[in-house]
Amino acid sequence: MKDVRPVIYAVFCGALLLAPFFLNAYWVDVLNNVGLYAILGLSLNIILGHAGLFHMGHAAFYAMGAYTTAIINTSYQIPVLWLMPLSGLVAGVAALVIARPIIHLRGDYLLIVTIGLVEIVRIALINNVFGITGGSNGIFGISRPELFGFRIRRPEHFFFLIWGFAAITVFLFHRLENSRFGRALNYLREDDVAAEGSGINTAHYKLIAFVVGAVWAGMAGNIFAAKMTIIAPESFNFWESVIMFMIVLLGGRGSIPGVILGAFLIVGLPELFRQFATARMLVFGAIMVAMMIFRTEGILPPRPRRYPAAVADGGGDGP
Amino acid sequence: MDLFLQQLTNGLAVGSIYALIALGYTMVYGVLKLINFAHGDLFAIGAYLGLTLLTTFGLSQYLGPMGVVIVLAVMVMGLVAVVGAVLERVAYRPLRQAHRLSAVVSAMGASIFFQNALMLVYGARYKVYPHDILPKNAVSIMGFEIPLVRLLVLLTSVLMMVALYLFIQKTRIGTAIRAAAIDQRAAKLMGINVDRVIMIVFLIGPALGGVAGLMVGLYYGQINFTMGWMYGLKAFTAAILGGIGNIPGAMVGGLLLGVIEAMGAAYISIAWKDAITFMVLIAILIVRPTGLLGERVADKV
Amino acid sequence: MKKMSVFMLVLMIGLLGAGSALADDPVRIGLMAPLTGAWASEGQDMKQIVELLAESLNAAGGINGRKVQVITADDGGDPRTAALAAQRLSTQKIVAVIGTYGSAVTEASQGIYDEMDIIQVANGSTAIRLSEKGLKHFLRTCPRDDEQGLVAYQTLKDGGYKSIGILHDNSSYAKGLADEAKTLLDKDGANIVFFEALTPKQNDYTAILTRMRASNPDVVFFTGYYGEAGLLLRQKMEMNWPVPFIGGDATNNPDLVKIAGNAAAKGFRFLSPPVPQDLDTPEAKAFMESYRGKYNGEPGSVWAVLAGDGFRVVAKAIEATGSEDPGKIVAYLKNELKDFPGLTGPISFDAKGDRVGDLYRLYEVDAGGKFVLLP
Amino acid sequence: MSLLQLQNLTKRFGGLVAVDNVSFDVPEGAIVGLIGPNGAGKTTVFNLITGNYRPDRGDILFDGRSIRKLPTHRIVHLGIARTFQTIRLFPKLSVVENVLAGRHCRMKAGVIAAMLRLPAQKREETAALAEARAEMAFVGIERDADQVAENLSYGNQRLLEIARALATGPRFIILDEPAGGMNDFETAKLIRVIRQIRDRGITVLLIEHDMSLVMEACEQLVVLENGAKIAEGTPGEIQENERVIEAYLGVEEE
Amino acid sequence: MGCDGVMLQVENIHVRYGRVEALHGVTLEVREGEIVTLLGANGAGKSTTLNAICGIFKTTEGAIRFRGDNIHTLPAHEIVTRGVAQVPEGRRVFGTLSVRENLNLGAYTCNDNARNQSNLQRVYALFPRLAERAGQLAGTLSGGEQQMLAIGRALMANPKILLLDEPSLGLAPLLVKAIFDTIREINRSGLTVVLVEQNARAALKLAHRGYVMEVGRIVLEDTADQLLANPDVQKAYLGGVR
Repeated sequence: MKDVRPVIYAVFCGALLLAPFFLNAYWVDVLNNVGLYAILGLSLNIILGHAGLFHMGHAAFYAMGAYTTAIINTSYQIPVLWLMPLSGLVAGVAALVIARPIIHLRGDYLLIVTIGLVEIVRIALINNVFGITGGSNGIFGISRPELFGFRIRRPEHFFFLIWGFAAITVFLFHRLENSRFGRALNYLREDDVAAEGSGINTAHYKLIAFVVGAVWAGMAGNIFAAKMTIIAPESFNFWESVIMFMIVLLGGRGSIPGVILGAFLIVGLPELFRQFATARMLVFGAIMVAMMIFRTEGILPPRPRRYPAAVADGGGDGP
Repeated sequence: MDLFLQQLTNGLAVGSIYALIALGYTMVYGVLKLINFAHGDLFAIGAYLGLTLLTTFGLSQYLGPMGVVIVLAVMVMGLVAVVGAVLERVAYRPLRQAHRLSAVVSAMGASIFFQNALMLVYGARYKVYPHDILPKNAVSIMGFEIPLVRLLVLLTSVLMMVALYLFIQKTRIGTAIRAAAIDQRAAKLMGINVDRVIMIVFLIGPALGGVAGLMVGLYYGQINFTMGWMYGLKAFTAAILGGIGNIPGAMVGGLLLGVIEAMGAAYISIAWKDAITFMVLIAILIVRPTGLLGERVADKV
Repeated sequence: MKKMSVFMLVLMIGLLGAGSALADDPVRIGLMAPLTGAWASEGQDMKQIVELLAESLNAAGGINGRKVQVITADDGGDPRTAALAAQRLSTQKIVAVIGTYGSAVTEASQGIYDEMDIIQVANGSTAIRLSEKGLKHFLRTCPRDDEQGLVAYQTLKDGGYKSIGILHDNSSYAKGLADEAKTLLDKDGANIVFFEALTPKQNDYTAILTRMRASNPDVVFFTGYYGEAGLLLRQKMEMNWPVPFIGGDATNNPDLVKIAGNAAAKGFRFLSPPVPQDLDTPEAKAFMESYRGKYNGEPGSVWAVLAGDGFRVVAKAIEATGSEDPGKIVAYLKNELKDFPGLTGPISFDAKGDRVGDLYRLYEVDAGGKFVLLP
Repeated sequence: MSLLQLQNLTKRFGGLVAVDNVSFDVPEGAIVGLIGPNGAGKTTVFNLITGNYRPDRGDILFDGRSIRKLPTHRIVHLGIARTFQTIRLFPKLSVVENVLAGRHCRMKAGVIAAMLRLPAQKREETAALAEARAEMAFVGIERDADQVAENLSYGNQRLLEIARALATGPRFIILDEPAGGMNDFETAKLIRVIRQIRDRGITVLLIEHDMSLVMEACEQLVVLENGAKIAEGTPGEIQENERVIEAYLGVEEE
Repeated sequence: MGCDGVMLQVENIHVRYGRVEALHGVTLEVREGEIVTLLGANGAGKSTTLNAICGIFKTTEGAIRFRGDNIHTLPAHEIVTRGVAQVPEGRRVFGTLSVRENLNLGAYTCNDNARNQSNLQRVYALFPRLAERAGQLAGTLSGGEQQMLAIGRALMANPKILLLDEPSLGLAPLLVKAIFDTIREINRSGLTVVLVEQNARAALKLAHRGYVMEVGRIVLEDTADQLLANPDVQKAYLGGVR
């Protein structure tokens, strides 16, 4: 059987690129949401898919990024997109501090602690912690982003911003996966005793996985804040974390195409089911169960990395 | 001191309900290593079914308050147990050989399904239990008053837990459940039908969750279709706190969680109550990574 | 692969469905409401009421002979979904949109409608700032938090309470109201012994009540929603704590009494715009009659009724201006519409699009569990 | 000169003394066998050396330096590699990736270098891959490079574990029952591999039940029973040792 | 076939784990009253064969007949009910249950209280240590005691055939001797035994007949004495010592 995947990916990318010229603002915005969650899913995939850490609190880092952007933009009028690195940094540093004491927890214990984390963050935001989060009102009046003097306001504009960032994410994360770092995460996921015994500092890599995932979630938070212009604690509740978790697992742990497909399914399907009105989430729930039963390892599980056949020069591998 | 004792009873009442639900999580986890995310929704189903049975059969016309409660409890337990067993058969059994996380997604899907099914069947508004089922008076114990109903809730849950504990510890099937939780293959070699054991676990856990739902309905009066998430999350927290897979742990974890919540609200901050609870949980897990009564499993190399 | 193609097929059908059905005959009015999620009960009420009104309007010949079509979108009660719903509605050639419930949710959609020149009439979004942004096409049929805060302050002051406890639920709305009232009371030097937030949707509030009781207030002002209020009243009675409770307008829902029980609810007072049940205007009576006829019950909340009022003023403005031009309609609503007979009393709007007039009444629950309008 | 020195090592698990005051030296460049009945504490000694367990008493010197308190990955970095008694590969990953795991600790590229695929990172990857392939060829499994590890035969899985350990660039390698599950042919090959490892200048310490392998490959033996050392010497000496025969080799009853 | 007191007949069975086939056609038989040993290196498929007989692994081809009935289609718990008990490799006692509870679980398929009681007494007589430690958690027992418990637990099922998987693993030589003596004793009392052992010499001394497995196949079959004398077996499994 010939490998048809590259063809499918190319067709998909082409269709996606053309989509905003054919779809109305609503469907473009649906795609924007899909893109945003694809970025979030990819960032969680590093932690959950590659390192195998049961992390169900990713919305906490997403929130930190969004709030960093919102607070600084509204208080100092610094252009939104300039704040993207800072948002990532804040979330990353927070991850570093928070994850260190809990990283040794196993499986479900880590799961509940990360759920706790996202609840603590949300409650702190609601209670207007340090007097800067605006409490349950959230923060409003975040300015629209500008890129090279162009003001991004319409869904079609955001489409290119979000999917552009998603493309960069895919590009970088694909390289990351196929590197020493990506392999190290897989080793510790498969067997952390053996990984440690092979000379891999497992605690360090778990932590770094958390940090990389958090940095990206923070940057996604920046885009979210820019897109919504208002953010409120309820946008970062436990359910958001669950959505990201499901995206990774449904699509396929550790698989970039899988995660993107997962984002399409988890975020996109409920929109398709709008004709079911109030029953749409019911249908969605049932479909999730069915999909898991038919594809137990996720819909597009990762494929093994390939390495150049013989001892040849020119390392790495093509995408 | 008075305030402290008062808050202690407040906490124990809430905690006993968490504990009942937590038992379902922990039993399923014990045997299948699966977090049944739909368990909270089974609890909500119990609450709704209780209301339906109560209003359609007009039980209170024929029976005294205790009679109503008992008949209702038996019926709700039976029905929710069936729902639980069907859930296992449809959503979990096909995934038994798969990675644990795959079953988690299935569980989340089931949870979404149940929650929205409740909304579609019963509507999105709060549903309210009739007020005249249980006596409203309070009893005075050691100088302060405790509503009778709360005592009843506490008592019933403790009774259920003791019954479950005895069932698990003393009966043949209970021992089989424990055996299957420790080592399924060895259990099979003992002639235990592990599929049947799992089915039983999926009958008992949801039955207890269902009866907890009924109790919430009877005690607090108000139920809504999203209640499963909140209670489910709390009960799961309780199960982890006690050490997941461990039945006494779930009971201790549930009661303790209730007390922590009440004390957090009483002495620190009401608004931060849930955050405080989670902070305490994290602190406990940092010190005892497998929960209060969980076994410390040394890594065999 | 097979599953993929099924998926693609579903996607196609969805896209086609979204693109088609654009026949341009009826007047199209949007409704954005939380049909799922935590506030689904409000949203479903809103949908019922607006659809009922549209039906009777169409039965009576529509607007200037044209039928009205209501296009509903679910905002799920959360800002992100709301932004999507707004995008979706803005592609449906609607003149105006009614909704929604929740200030943060409304806010997430405001900019989108404004950019698309679609009139938005919010029904349950009371945050002050929503109408302070200078948006041209934004109006609301509900009063603002500051107005209610003022009424609450008056009521508490008139009651002559020496020590006051304030409890909210940390929702944007309840916190806003609690803050408004507290600011005014503080200015007056009132003794606020308790100002805290509970966590909504948790059935047991005994810990909070126990703690409040220890601070010994003469009255408790609860700004949260009826579900929690009912439980608080019920559990307060179980504790034998006789302190009077006063609620904000979010407690105006008959389910409150159902939850608390008549005995516990008796004597509870709350502030609210009047619901049609309590008005003897012909509009209110007619509405109640048709509502009971169709849904066999009473509307749950005043917010849903306010959505109905939103629909009615928009229909009125389209009829009066004979145009679908948003500028003309908004101008009519803000300048010419005076004391329009709404289901919740007379309706007029100020230049910001806020509803004017002192709308708030004080209600008390009687022994039979009925809401009685106090003079 | 002794590369590894165990000094009065003691390890308890609850009430059980798993390793009881054990001392012995491993000279650089030797092949040393650690034998004894099941449950004698051999694997525990290995786990103490590699930092999987912490000794209750005693010290471990590697190249004169105490490694008692170091975490496992640091010990690997210093040059001690190991295999496991119950094979612990990364079963779902390919053979070459398994070997690359060993190479990991000799590489430097971080997250950013990997994302940007800097020239230094590329060179490093290429070199690591070459090293990995060399180690696979060394143990003779290069043809299975792209197989998933769990699909290898039992014997080849053992060899793969050895290749992974060698890829860490060790000075000292610990093999825990390397011949377990191997047939004669494979065992013979293994003996050759072990000798070649030594010929590369790597010191070998191994646990093995297959006496033919032990007697053939090892230059020195240490015998444990019930956690304590009962004998030490050349294979010839051990075979004559009454105590060892009684405790471990078994008395023929014919 | 099926006559001459053949109790267990395994005919050309294949077993796969996922994509890998672990057994490629194993055929063997066990006659009533025999001790049959199954020898071979790690991974040769000995344990897999036992687990296939017990229904833990399903066969993809071939048949297993126990006292004339096909059992390879039955679920594991049914096979136990028919009288096939296994002492699994690594003992697999229920560590957090007491010794007594472990023994009771052994009798799970048998509802006859009186018989269970007499079986219990028999087990206690065989292993007095278990009686002394009846209330103790099984996980706290020493390796040898756990092995006794695992055997005792299997005997509680009132089996007609006992499958033992590496009962000497991890045991000190003296204990190994005791366990082997017990196996002999059990066999003399009329129970048929299949023994998988790494300690080939000891196993062959105990057994009547033996099979040698290599990578999922039976490669040799003979009486124990013949196998013991066979130089190939000597070299492969009895070690180079002496």
